Amino acid sequence: MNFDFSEDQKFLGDQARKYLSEQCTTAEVRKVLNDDGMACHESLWNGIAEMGWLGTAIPEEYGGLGLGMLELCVLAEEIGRALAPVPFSSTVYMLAEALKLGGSEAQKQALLPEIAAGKVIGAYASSEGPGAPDLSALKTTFDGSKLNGTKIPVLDGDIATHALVTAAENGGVSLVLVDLNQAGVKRTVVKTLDPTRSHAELEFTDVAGERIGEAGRAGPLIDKLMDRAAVLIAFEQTGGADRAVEMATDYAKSRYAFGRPIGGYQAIKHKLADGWVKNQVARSNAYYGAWALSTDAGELPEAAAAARVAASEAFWFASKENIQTHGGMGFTWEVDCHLFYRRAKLLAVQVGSPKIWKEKLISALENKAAA
Amino acid sequence: MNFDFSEDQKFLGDQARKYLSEQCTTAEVRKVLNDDGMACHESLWNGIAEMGWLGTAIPEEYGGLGLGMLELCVLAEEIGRALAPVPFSSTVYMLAEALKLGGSEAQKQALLPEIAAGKVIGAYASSEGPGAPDLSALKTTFDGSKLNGTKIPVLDGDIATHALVTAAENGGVSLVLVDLNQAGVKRTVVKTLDPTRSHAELEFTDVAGERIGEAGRAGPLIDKLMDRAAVLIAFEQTGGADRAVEMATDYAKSRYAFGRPIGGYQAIKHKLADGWVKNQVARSNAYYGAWALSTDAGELPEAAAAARVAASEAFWFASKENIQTHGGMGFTWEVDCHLFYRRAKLLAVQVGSPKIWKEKLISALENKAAA
Amino acid sequence: MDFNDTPEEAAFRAEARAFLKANLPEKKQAGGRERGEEFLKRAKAWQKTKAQGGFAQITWPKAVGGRGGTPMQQVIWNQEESSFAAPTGPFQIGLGMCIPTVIAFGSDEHKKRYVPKALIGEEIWCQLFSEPAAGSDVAGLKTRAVRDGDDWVINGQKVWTTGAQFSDYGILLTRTDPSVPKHKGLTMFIVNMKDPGVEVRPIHQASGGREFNEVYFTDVRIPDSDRLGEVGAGWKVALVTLMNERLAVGGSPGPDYDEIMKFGTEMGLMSDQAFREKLADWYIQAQGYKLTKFRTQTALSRGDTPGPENSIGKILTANQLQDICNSGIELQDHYGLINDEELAPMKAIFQSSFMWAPGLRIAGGTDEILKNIIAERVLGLPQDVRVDKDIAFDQMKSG
Amino acid sequence: MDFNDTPEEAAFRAEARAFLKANLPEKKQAGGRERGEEFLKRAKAWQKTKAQGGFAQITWPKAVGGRGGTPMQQVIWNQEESSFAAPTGPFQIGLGMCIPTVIAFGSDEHKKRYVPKALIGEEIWCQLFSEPAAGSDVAGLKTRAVRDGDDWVINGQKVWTTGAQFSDYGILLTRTDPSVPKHKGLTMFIVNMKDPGVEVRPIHQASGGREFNEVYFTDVRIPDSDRLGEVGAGWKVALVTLMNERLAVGGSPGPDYDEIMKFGTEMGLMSDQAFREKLADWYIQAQGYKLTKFRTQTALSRGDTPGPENSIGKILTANQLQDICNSGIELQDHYGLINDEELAPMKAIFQSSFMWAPGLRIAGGTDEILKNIIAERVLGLPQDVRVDKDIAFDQMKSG
Repeated sequence: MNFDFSEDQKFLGDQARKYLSEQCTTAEVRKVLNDDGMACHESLWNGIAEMGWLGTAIPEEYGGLGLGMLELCVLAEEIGRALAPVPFSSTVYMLAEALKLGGSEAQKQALLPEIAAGKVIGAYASSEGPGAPDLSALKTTFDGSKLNGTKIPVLDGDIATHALVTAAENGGVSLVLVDLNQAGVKRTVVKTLDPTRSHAELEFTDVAGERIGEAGRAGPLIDKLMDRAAVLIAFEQTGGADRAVEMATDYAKSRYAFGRPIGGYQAIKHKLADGWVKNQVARSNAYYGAWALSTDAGELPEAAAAARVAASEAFWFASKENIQTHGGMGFTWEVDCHLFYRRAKLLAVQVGSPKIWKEKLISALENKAAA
Repeated sequence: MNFDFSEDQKFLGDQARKYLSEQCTTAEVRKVLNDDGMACHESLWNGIAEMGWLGTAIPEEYGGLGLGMLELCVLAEEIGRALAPVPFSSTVYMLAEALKLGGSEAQKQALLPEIAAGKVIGAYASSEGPGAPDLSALKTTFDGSKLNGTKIPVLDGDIATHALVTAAENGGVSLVLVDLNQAGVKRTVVKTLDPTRSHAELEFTDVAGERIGEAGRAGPLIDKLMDRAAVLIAFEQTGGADRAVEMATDYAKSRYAFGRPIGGYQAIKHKLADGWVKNQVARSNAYYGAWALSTDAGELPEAAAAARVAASEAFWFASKENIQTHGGMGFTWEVDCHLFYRRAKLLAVQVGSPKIWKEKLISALENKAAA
Repeated sequence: MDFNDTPEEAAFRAEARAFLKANLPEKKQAGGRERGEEFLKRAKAWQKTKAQGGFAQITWPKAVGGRGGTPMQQVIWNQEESSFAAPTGPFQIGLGMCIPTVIAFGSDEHKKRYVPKALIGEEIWCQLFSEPAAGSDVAGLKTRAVRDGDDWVINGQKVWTTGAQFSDYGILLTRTDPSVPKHKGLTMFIVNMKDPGVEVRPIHQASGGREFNEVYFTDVRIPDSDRLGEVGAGWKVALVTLMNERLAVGGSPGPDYDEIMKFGTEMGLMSDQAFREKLADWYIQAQGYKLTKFRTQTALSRGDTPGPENSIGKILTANQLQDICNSGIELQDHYGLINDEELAPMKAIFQSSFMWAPGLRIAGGTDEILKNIIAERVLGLPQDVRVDKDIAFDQMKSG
Repeated sequence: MDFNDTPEEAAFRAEARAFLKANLPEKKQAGGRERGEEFLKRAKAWQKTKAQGGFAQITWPKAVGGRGGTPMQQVIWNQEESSFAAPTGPFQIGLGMCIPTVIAFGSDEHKKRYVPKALIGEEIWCQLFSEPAAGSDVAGLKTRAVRDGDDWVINGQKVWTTGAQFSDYGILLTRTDPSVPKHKGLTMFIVNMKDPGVEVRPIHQASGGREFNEVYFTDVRIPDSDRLGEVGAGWKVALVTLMNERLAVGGSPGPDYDEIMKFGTEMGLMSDQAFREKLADWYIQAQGYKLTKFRTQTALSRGDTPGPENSIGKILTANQLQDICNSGIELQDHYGLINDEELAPMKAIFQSSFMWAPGLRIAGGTDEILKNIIAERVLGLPQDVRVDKDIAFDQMKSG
């Protein structure tokens, strides 16, 4: 039984935490929050690239560090903890992983080294309006060379160099890689609940693109990409949830009411204990996801779904009760609680809402029972 | 605005509470609990008949008191509060109300006076096995004169003189009135979670019966009967839930731990406050049901469903947290907590589980929105 | 049991409606929160009209400018007024909480000077109790009032003050004696908000808005004649104000079960059993809240006084609002993150209320404080242990 | 990250399995709780076999009859033993809690006299702490021990004592000095359960069963030589016992997500989205519990000691059990009330566990106490105010 990260992996996490606690304080996060012109934190992004994190799970032959998915999970937790305002997930969990899973040799050679070097920023463009995108009935189309349609919202869509776009083709779905620096691409920034991570609407008019995977048959590839991303985002959520409970706990120890720290009242004690329990449930499910991810186990679909649902629930609870524990102070702009509340919502819908993942979970369990 | 019972109605309730607090102590309830041979509390039943409660909402022309449904709601609350181990609901909410709603003049004349006098005990026999009975596909059949089939469980089935039986006829459902004291009726007592209210399996072999309402078209009649019963049972549940919260509150004031009454700790205080809030929500919804019931308002379907769901939830929470508040003592046979826990479950499934009523509620709201 | 007015109530309702119709435009739709100079002018004008018509404070005695009416008449007036585009906001705190306190504890001169002008809308009042380190524990406040001749000199900071930016006067709770236990060293004053030592700064809220204020007091001088109640009796005075607060707390702003049902229908979700069951839960809570108010109104109409059980409202509605908004957003999936009225379904009500809801769970008593109130005052359970009970304020730990 | 044994662990597992296979029948199905004389005989025989094979208490030092093994080996043994029909119940409390206390605080004579016989299953032990008025607050117990010459005379009552009816000895926590604060006046003894002044009565539980006991002590004499620890140091001794309890607390008895999924499938509910989403919630909790245990085992296998975070297990499982049983019943509608193994689906597991679940939320620490433990010992939040802290026990209010 070895259901934990290794000493090396933990060391990597400690180093990352140390780095981010210096370079990605909430004061730095707020720079992106408060400045509409700032779509991400560029110097932090450059720093992260220099540390080699972007290439963590990219093989050495493509310019990466050649470490594994467990190492990436460890970093994801720290990114989430720090609320890092950088396009890490779009670039690493989406673009790099899609290339690794389904890219041609030429595509990998062209882009993976650039990703590892921090020169390429990815975006995953699937949503076309309210509700989960129905991959069998997308309005965006691809005809083998040209892409047409509108995607909204696209996380990091305003700063990405390349997008992965889901599109209808031959009555099925294709995953299309698009260089965003070309005519026919129109980007419009979109205002969201979490301004520390930018979103855009992307309109494509006869834009050149190339497929990752087969024409009209990218469904399984996309499912796998989503499962893998779900695990990594669950680590971001777990990191954020842990920190929100820590923040609330620290505040509850120092804030006095009626002559005692508010953390001495059971209403607050038990609320925080509940948060801690939810975070443990999330963490344990995330670890199982990490195991499935790193071993490419057949259990990945249910492990990923469980990790995502548990982590979404934990971060939601932790972030809203962190505000509540802070009382009036927690509802001010200056106190950091709302940063977590905003990010929790982003991460809960980023690759599909928990409701959709509950359904994926039960489908996976049914498939397993039927097998 | 007059959203409350009248002074007269409240007086009736006070009198009933006084009577039951003397005649229906938990010691009396336990007689039925502990004695397998005792299906109900006969002397209490006779007392209730003498008080005239059974004829509360039966018109004077049929031997009743000719009061209204609001008066019956008030009594239902007290019956529920006292956990009265008598076939009140089966006889009054089911049999008498079915006769009032759909009985022929002859049927009313034959039975309503006997009900009011306490000489007839009713039972409603619909369930045929696990799951809500599907009225469009019942296994029990009626051919216009003979009834065949098995119903299980039937509340008060072992002591009832008459049963209302749902049966398939002409591809639809009929509601059949059966005199249970005849050959071809086999009764077997069934063990349930609430031994203070007896249940039986009823097997019918070529048993004589007569319809209430039309052949094969009793669906709307049954729906209405259920809606009306749901409101009355919601009052029983509200009464029980209130008493469970009171019991827990009293215990929390008198039980000491760590030098203080446990009711001084926020974990207990807030649990009891939550229970009180749920009970208010239940009561307010029940009042609305009572209004719809007494005025035969078009809002009855949604009002009844909301009352039932809110009251089931309130009694469930109050009864389980009453045990929890009592700690180890609450888990002993001698302390009364489990009586409420058992009754809460009975009342939650007696006319269909809350899940079914949630669906009825939303259907009713949809119908209203479409109208 | 019925939902109809008594004949007397119906007559009053007709009178009120006629007055409103004659004086106000009907409401077109639930608009956003209006602000600004123009709005304030309209609000003052409407308050004057109302007062002249005898509808300003219906339950107040005629002697102080009220109508001498019943609480039920006030409820009916509020119902009727709410279906017109009535600009009422700026006066709620002053007339609901501050002026009743002035009436209860002020001198005859205070009453003559302040009540009529407040009633006809010439002067607006605010309430200055909460402080950064004194939220749930209001009596832990630190703003000092030090006696200097015939005056008191005030220094300190208040927070979450509604309407401070346009108020003329405020009732101000201060600490006059830090050497006694906290409840015993407080004194209440009337303060002129236009005094140069009073500085009002808007609070930037987590939701992004700036509806509330901080108020800083620097060497503000208040004559002893503007004291309300005895020196050291400020807590007794404040309790009267706070009791009136409970009655003044309004409904829930934001989407409820009907909005999300409408949205779910648009999104084709009505075939989803999980959504249907959640909808049922929300409906029952919403009805529970609405119908409990009807029960309270019935009690009012029978002459009873509503008690602490009113705390139920905010616990139910604030948490439900947060839950509904969260669901409304998640049902939109990734698109739900978009917080732009032009783009998001239903003018982004789910998103904007999502950011408001956490504040609603705190303002006017946190969930935790309200549950304590129910447990202690309704169920009669023991109070929390008060370790600060007999300790001098300046000897108390405060983190 | 993997779920495999290390080579050493695999070797031990193989050895354990071989031993079990040679000595026990394999388990056919999860049976009910066995009882009775016959069962006790088999349990004693199996304990003897186990002890002779060196598997009785794997982590104990060899000097006291253990194996000197690792906690991970104990986990592996437990896993393997649980897949055989091993009659282990009667020894869990004695070997898990009582004897470790004897080893820690007993004299050499105690150890010689009691440890070997317990280990080879000749003598069974029980733990006598809880009292009717001392549940969560164990230290508030009232059972008196009064010194009389070389003996102590015991009078009082214990409650919820597992296995008292077939135990030979017990460790008994008593009050020897009521004039000092409650934690300071306690003393621990070894008591002979066959003493004529000891009366064991089964408790009739709310569930209908009679698995636990009350134990009454009437003028029971215990020689001072059977005292464990100093006079007045009983709480220190008890804490060692209770620390071991946390490690001994077992899994959740009753249906989990897989049983209700199986049942839902049979009932044709898998097309109901509301049921599916509940199922997902239950799965995640169940996995959360199971996988958290794996994390604890990993820590054990790395040589760490598990801390109070183990309290998480019972909070999760007891509440989930109650919820699942309630749903399992309601899905059967009115029929779900039937509590008869012959008639109810799945041998009435939902119904029988429904009646057990409330007890599980209380036994071994209530939900409320466990949350306090997490809040205080894991998160470092302040303890509750202890009004009884420095008050003599006999001056203390106790309701």
